[in-house]
Amino acid sequence: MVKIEFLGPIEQKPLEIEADSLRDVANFLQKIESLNSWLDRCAVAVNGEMCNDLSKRLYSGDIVSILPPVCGG
Amino acid sequence: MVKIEFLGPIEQKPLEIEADSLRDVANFLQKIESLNSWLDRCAVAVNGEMCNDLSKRLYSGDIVSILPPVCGG
Amino acid sequence: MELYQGPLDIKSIFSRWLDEERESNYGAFIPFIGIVRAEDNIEGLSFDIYEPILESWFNSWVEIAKERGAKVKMAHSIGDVPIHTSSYISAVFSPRRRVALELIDEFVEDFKANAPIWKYDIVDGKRLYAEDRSSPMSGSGILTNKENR
Amino acid sequence: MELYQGPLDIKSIFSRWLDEERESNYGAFIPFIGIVRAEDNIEGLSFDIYEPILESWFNSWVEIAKERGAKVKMAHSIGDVPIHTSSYISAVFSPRRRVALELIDEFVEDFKANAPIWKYDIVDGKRLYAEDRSSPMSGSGILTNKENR
Repeated sequence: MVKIEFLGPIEQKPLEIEADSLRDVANFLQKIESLNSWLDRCAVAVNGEMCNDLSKRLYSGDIVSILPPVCGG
Repeated sequence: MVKIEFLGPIEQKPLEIEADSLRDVANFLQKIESLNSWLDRCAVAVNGEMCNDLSKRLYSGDIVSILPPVCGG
Repeated sequence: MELYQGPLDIKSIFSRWLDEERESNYGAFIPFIGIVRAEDNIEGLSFDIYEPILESWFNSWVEIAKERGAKVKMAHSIGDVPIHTSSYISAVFSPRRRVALELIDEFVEDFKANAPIWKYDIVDGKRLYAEDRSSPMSGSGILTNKENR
Repeated sequence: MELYQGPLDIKSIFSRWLDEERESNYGAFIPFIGIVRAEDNIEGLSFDIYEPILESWFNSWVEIAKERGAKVKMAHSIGDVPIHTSSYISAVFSPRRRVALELIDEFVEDFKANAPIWKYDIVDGKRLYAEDRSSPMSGSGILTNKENR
């Protein structure tokens, strides 16, 4: 099982799903209506490292973080 | 009489001369051997204001300041 | 990198950083201090931070600075920060002023664009996501790109 | 603008400036601090200042800053400043960070080029003019220009 967590203002509880790659996670999240307005503008981290590659292999226990638009300072 | 003062590292005591314009001051200073190496690189202030105009009229009591290359900070 | 709950004690952070590098022989020290402005009736700002990515983002700037003979430091608030107090201080130390002036600009701009921090206005005691001032991080959109539809 | 005999008490100047603008609703505060580096066996630096021109130079920057909605401050040492202490602090306050980042760069660079301050290395207790690091002010050469020869 892979854990998906939603950071900052996204009001979505963490999810646990079976996924072999980040592409599986993307396919799954695209089906969640309430995330529609967010996904376009979100970046992704896997286990605390930014990831830009949908083919990224995932293993059980991995944590995928969904990062919406930022504004520090 | 116009007073000419030399700022910073220029080792020249203040001078008092008769001068009707900054051009008179320039002509006078060019004759002082020890200032040869400085004048090219010096800017000028009259009564505490920068002046770039040789035709500037001078009056008795005016102070002309000779400002060599700077380095603050 | 330093994270604090609530507003930063800017004077003490500044003094400590100055002391820490007193003997390092840097010639220029440029801090950037962010102060929470009173605007649109907000009571303050509030911040969420994702520490693992902030840490790695900051460490990449430590390396960039090191390559230029310089050093960067940073502190940020977590949670609520009232107006007219500070949520952010970063700083560059460098032997030379040009490096310092260029680095503080690049560092602060990249911080704004890519540090994983989410900002909320506090209005009537409620947190409202500062969506209009927020920017998608680099790499955003990967989950909906066309090849995947 | 503030001038002090000897090294600056940077912490107290910084704290006071921060307090002075606490209620002014600026969003960005960027100080630039110059620290005397140990190099070439110097014991410190020493400075001469021509106050009337420094004052008018500084006032012209107060106006430039005001046009951009910002504020500048500055303090400098007169006389001897030992290594690892500070001779110079300037700062920009602005509602917005871009204005502040651009203004501190322009302000510090113009300071270096045109503030009427003369720098000396202190070596074996003697003042040696820092000629190699000094720049002619804008308008230099007027006394020897060709039309006058």
